[in-house]
Amino acid sequence: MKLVAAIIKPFKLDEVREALTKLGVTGLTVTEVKGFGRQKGHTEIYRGAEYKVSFLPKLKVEIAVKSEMVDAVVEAIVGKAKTGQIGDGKIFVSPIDHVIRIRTGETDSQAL
Amino acid sequence: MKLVAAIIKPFKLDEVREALTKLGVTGLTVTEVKGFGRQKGHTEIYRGAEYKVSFLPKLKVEIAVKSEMVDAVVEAIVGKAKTGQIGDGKIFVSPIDHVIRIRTGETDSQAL
Amino acid sequence: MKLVAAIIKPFKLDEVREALTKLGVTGLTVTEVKGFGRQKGHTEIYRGAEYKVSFLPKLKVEIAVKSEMVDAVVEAIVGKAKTGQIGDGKIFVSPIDHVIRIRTGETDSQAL
Amino acid sequence: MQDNTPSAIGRRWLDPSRSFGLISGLGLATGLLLAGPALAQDADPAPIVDKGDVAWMMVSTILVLLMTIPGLALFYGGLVRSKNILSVLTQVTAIVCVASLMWVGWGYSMALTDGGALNAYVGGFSQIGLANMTADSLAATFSDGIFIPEYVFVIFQMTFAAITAALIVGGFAERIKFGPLMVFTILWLTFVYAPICHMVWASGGYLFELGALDFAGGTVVHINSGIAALVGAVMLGRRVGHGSEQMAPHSLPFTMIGAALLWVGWFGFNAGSNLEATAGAGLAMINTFVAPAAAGLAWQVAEWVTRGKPSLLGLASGVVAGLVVVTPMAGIAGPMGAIVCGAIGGVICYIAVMYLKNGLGYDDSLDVFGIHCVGGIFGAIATGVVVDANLGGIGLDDYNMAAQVTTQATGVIITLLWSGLGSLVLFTVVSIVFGLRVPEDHEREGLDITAHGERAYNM
Amino acid sequence: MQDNTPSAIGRRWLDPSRSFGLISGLGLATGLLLAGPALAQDADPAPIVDKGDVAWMMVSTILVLLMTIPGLALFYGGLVRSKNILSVLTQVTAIVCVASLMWVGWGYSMALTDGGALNAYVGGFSQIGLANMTADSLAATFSDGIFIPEYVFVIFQMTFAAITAALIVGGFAERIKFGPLMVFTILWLTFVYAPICHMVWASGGYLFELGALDFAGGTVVHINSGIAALVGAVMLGRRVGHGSEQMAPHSLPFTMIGAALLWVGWFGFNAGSNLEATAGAGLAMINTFVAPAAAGLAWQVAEWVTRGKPSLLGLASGVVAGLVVVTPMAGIAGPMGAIVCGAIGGVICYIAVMYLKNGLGYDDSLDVFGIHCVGGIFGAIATGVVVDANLGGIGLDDYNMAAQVTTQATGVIITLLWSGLGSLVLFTVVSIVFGLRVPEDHEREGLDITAHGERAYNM
Amino acid sequence: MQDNTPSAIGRRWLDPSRSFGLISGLGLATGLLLAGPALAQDADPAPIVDKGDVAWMMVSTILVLLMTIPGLALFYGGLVRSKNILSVLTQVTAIVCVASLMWVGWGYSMALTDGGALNAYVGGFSQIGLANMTADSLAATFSDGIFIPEYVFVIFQMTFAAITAALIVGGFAERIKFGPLMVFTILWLTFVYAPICHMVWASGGYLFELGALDFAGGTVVHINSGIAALVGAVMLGRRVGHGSEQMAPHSLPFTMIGAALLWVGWFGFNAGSNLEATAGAGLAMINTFVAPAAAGLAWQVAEWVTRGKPSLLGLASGVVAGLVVVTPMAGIAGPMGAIVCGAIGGVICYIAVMYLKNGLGYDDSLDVFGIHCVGGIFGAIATGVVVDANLGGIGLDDYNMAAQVTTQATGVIITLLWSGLGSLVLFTVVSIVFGLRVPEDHEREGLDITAHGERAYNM
Ligand SMILES: Nc1ncnc2c1ncn2[C@@H]1O[C@H](COP(=O)(O)OP(=O)(O)O)[C@@H](O)[C@H]1O
Ligand SMILES: Nc1ncnc2c1ncn2[C@@H]1O[C@H](COP(=O)(O)OP(=O)(O)O)[C@@H](O)[C@H]1O
Ligand SMILES: Nc1ncnc2c1ncn2[C@@H]1O[C@H](COP(=O)(O)OP(=O)(O)O)[C@@H](O)[C@H]1O
Repeated sequence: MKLVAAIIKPFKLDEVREALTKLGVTGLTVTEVKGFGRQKGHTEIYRGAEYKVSFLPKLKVEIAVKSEMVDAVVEAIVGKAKTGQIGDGKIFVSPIDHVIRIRTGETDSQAL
Repeated sequence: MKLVAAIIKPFKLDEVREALTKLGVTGLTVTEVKGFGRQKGHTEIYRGAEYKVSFLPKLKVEIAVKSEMVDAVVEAIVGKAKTGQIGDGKIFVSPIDHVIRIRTGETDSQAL
Repeated sequence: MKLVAAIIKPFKLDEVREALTKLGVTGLTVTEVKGFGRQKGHTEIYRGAEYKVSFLPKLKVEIAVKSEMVDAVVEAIVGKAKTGQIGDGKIFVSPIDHVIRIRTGETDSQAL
Repeated sequence: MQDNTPSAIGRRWLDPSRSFGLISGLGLATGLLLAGPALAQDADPAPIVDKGDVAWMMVSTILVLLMTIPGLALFYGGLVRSKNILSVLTQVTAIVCVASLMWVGWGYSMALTDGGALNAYVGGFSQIGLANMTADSLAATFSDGIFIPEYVFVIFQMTFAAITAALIVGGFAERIKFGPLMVFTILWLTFVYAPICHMVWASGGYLFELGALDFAGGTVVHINSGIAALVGAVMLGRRVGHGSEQMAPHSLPFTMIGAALLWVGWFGFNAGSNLEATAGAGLAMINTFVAPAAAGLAWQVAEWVTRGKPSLLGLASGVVAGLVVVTPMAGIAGPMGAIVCGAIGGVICYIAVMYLKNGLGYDDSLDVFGIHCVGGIFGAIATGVVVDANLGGIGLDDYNMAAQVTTQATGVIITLLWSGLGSLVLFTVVSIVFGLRVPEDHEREGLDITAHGERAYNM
Repeated sequence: MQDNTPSAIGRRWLDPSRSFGLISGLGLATGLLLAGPALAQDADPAPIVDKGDVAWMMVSTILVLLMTIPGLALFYGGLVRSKNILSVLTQVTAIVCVASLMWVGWGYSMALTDGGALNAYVGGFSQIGLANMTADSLAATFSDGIFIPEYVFVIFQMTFAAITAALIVGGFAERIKFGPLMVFTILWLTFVYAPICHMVWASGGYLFELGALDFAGGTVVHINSGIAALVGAVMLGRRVGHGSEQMAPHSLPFTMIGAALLWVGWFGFNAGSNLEATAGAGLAMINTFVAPAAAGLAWQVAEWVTRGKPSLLGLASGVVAGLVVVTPMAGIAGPMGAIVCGAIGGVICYIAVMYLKNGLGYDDSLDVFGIHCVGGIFGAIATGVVVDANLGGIGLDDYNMAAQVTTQATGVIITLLWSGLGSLVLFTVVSIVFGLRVPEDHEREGLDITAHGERAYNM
Repeated sequence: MQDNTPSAIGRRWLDPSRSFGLISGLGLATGLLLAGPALAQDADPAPIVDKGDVAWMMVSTILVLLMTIPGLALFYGGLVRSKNILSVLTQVTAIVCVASLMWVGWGYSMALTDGGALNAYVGGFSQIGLANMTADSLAATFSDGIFIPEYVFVIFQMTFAAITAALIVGGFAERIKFGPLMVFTILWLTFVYAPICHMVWASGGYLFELGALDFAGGTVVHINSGIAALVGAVMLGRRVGHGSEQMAPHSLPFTMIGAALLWVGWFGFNAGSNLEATAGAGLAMINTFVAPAAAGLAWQVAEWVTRGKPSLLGLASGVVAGLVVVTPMAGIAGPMGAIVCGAIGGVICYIAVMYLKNGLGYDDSLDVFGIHCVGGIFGAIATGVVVDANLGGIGLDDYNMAAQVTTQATGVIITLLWSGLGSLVLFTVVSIVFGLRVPEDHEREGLDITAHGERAYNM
């Protein structure tokens, strides 16, 4: 199994979620994060104190999926989260050994 | 070493933490996340605008442990975080190559 | 490729980011987390109700890097995030299978 | 003791010579010393200025400012997304600033002085920059021979201009350019507000002479701003993501604080419009308490019945709707009339906000039309009914319900037309010259950063 | 100039004919025109209504509303968890609405008009719906011949009823059902508040005749609501997770805003209870400033000594405790007496909140009992002491400290019993008919979503 | 009717016998009964206390408290980081408590009673604990024969002392120890505030006799606190991380609420300083409306031109700067003079905050110096200009602009020296005895937890 973690622009969440649902993904977990990258931030001035804000609000969407689903999931995310402008984000795919559903104790693919 | 990441219901945090402490876990990291899954959300209406809220507040608890501890840790979490109702959450176990303690530079199992 | 995830004290973020930028790291993702560990929390009393606060505010900094960069990155973080006092935090290094840049579809080391 | 019997009050409302007559300051400065005997021969006693009235009118003025900032600013600011709250707070506050300078500059003069040949529609320029005003200048109240300092009258009325202009921004919040909005505000106050204020409240004004009743500004403030907001909302178009993305209020506690301060301040607005600290102001206060109470509960009950849950936002919206409804009738209706109008008005505004808006598909971001215009129209017309002494109102001489309702409806229609068309023209002009709407990526990122360079919260 | 020497004020307090006597409106409407000569023969001059008093009483009324919304609502709302703030704001606001309609409907009549045979305990029904009231109806002040419009008196008293009912919700915040709470509120105002208000403040009322002193509502408002809250807290039981889970206040800045607005508004509450804009109101204001100042600092010092740190919540709680303590003595004590009572009261309430609550184990969510009831009892009794002219108070004729303290204690006990038992009965009735407590999973998820369908913050 | 012609007001300002004269209570208690005839022989009529004035002064007092809490507390609290907001709220609130007790204890006596031999510099001890004050004690207004109750005067002035001391904390927010700050506050009010208040406002005071004009406290409140804050900021040193770490305001909406309440409350401050509810108060109100409006917009325009974006914080800061500027001239300038001074003052303060502070490198956390001291100095001096009747001011007898400006500058310099040196000495003493600054790790963790044991937000 794999964990697909996508850093996306916040306003793309709903579209991404819908696309994943269509693929049969039944669950995902979202975290508010701040991203630093090529996308430029902005400068804020408060009473003469200047702050360069280089961290921009992003969402991290994590989806645990069976390995064979990874490509479809990645494709779906790319398809929906892309605006073509710098800062669209990244997807990281990493291995998971086990998944356990707390409610039932089911494991691995049954737990998804 | 493994990273055990558990998505749980927020009000279960204290119980889970205590159970883990009893097992000898000395550290963990908690993140506020929003979960989408089988558990139904609710609808909010503000002045005629209806929003389906399908993301529910959850906590992600991450614990880096020696591989031999994984089962005990998972069991402890399941034991405490379970209410038996949909939405209790999931546990993901994944591999870690290294752990480093910033303060001392100690690594791996000594860093836990 | 590897994911380096560092739990650090919040006020160290800017220094860490600068050090990483010097190493050639062009992106990273930051999450606000709460840490439980050896570092002692404090007690708060509100109108006679006493709460032990054992979770302390930390930041999680995640950087996806080529495997050969891991050591330099870890060293840079340790160098900057260290105060020498309990609670400086931990670094977790774990494997990533793939990285995809959403904007362009580039993958792996080209996506970083 | 004031001659406060119903019919006397009624008459006063219809007697042009009573309304906001001013005793010119300069003439009076010397005149007063001679006034006693001279006026005695005219059987017209020396003007009385009671410090109790002055205190009350200064308090009322302060309360109307409190309604606007922080009241209205928070009521609106809580309803937008967190990336836009500062833009709303800035807009409301800057409008207060701009409106006050404009009022002292030429607004008061155009609204509330004699307009000569055009007096039916607009005032004149005799008080540009308050040039001819001194500490001895007086403004008439509704009671014979009772006056308040004109300075106090100027500033009380100034706060009305400010809140009216500020109300409009709710229609197109989260998407308008700041600079052009300021230009629009100045134009709108000059060409829309001042004439309507004059027509309704100034002696010789067209609607005043017609006998249209508007105790505290149902037409002047609420219908006027409500229709302007709708025109703006339609002209600017819907927000990016409207209907598809989450646009839930980012801080309902702020909205509640705002609603509470609106209520608190509205006593200055309504009971202050009595211009004296008398039982009449007390009646206006009772009505300003019970009508919104009834409206807030009615809105909640309507929600409960149709949607299953009574919400805080519903309660707060209903309270504001009730305040709007009771504004034109505050010192005119009896408490029972006010309660009934409040309850009905609460339900009507609920329907406007829940169904009319969605049905027609315009994006009036903060429901200025649904609450202020719709509630204002209902209140203005209902005033013609509840003034009836048989219904507990203060009564009018030669009262005829159908006639009075017709007069009230005339006031409504003229205000809708004047403000609707005027706003259309002014928005068009500003749009052509400066543009009205921010670029889409600014809207996405939020106006706080893109227009003002700040973030609201850094937790 | 008012006869303001200590003994005169003292007498006034004990002279039933002075207190809240009303001149019936209808009679007066015509009567007044004839009154001058007629009364002159009776050596009883025409009633004087001073616009300064009217202005002050209208302001005081507005201030008491400000205390409640947004004041009390925020003070309470900041103390609950973020999932329940809207429920608290909704409850407080809706109670204001319900109470105002009830007051105009039958509350004022039952509380402050003549109750005929039952006059020692409750008023009558002559003013149901304010039916017989006009702009000429007057209410007596504490000075001979000085009156205020009855409309103003009605609405000033209305705000007292509203805040008293709203205070109660702090006892069982975060777990009560909204609808049943509204039913309870109406019943409680009718069967508990109206009689106690009548007994204490109305001419002929049992405690009034006994000579119990309560300048601005220590018994009527604070003991009354405080004991009702305790009864409710015990009957509903402790919150899920109480004692084990984190229940820290979700926004202390809101609580501080609330406390500050309570303080600001309390000047209307206390100095407004003087019913006239005189030096007596000024004295009440000074006391309302220094007593909470002393209490706030005393609470902080107590914390500092026993817990090591002076907290903002302690300061704010102490200020509110001091305001409660000074309420019954505001216009009666001298400033030094008020300071001493404030300081002692601050420490007593600190002990009640820190040790009594934990010791007995009830879950009075927001410490209504520990602050309002305990502080109210101390203040009521201390009033009997500090009224002493030798201690700087205004003095009473035939003053005897032991006797006065006994009288004060009688007032306390009767209020505790009436409100305690009355609340017990009413909670039981509502519980049987509708149920009082939300289901556990609603409590877990929070009342904002489950009861009102909204979330407070969407950042 | 008051003799309100310009020259008369001018004279009144320079006539020592008018200013804050007090009629001793004890003497009056019996004296009054005899006063009528006795004074008639002296051709000096019985003192008049108008309830309208009393109502207005009580309202003004309440408004100045509202300015401070929650106004100033929020204005400041929103600007600090979220880990320090409670410390700021606690400091401001506790200072209000401490100042009120000190004022009743000895502050009023030292500031506003006759100081005998030292009367040019400080008052005496005759009113320690308000010992000799009764409900019959009166304080003079600026009009012949018109008085207000001394109780009311005491509490109005009390709120000035409180806000002045509270303003100072902005200079060294986020790093001072709580206990020592309280000690400093008591010392500062005693040795700095009371003398300056006496010199400027009391009959016989050095600056008062010199003819320095300060209508509502430009020197006494703003220059006084502003220079003390700068001294404190420099003595405590810069915050850890200043210049390198993010220190953006954690909640600009709170800052905006605070600024709005400062504005709202400032009408009590400025128009209340007229001591009567007259047209003069109305003029002060207009000026207090338009000057900050002009200043707020001017600050924004300056930002727009130099930085590209008009910010909310700029608008709010400008409004406060304009309020500071107009304070000494509120009842003295004409509206046009006030607008011009406001606009210029807004730009001057913008420059002080943007360039002077960064240039000199001190860390005046919340810009008390840049806004209150710099704005205060400009306003004090400009008052000498805009009082000119030719510029629309109320005029002075024997007015000479250069002379008056010199007199104004003298007042400024004396205040800067007295407060600057006095604060230096007092900070040094407190620093030696108790220490002023928290340890670095407390500063890092935040004062909320380390000094008060609480967190502001638990979402
Ligand atoms: N090496 C990295 N490790 C972790 N997160 C990264 C990395 N590079 C980029 N990111 C995340 O991806 C986001 C987008 O990256 P950015 O370079 O701005 O644009 P793009 O994705 O278009 O190349 C960043 O804000 C950051 O959150
Ligand atoms: N495939 C998944 N990947 C990541 N997180 C998931 C996934 N499925 C579920 N979750 C997380 O687990 C939570 C609980 O899942 P849900 O389906 O509601 O109930 P249950 O765990 O009882 O099956 C979700 O809110 C989400 O945060
Ligand atoms: N086993 C663990 N798994 C995950 N996070 C941990 C673990 N141990 C510590 N942490 C994180 O590291 C932080 C610092 O740990 P702590 O024990 O307080 O100090 P130190 O890093 O100096 O040993 C904790 O607050 C927590 O966020």
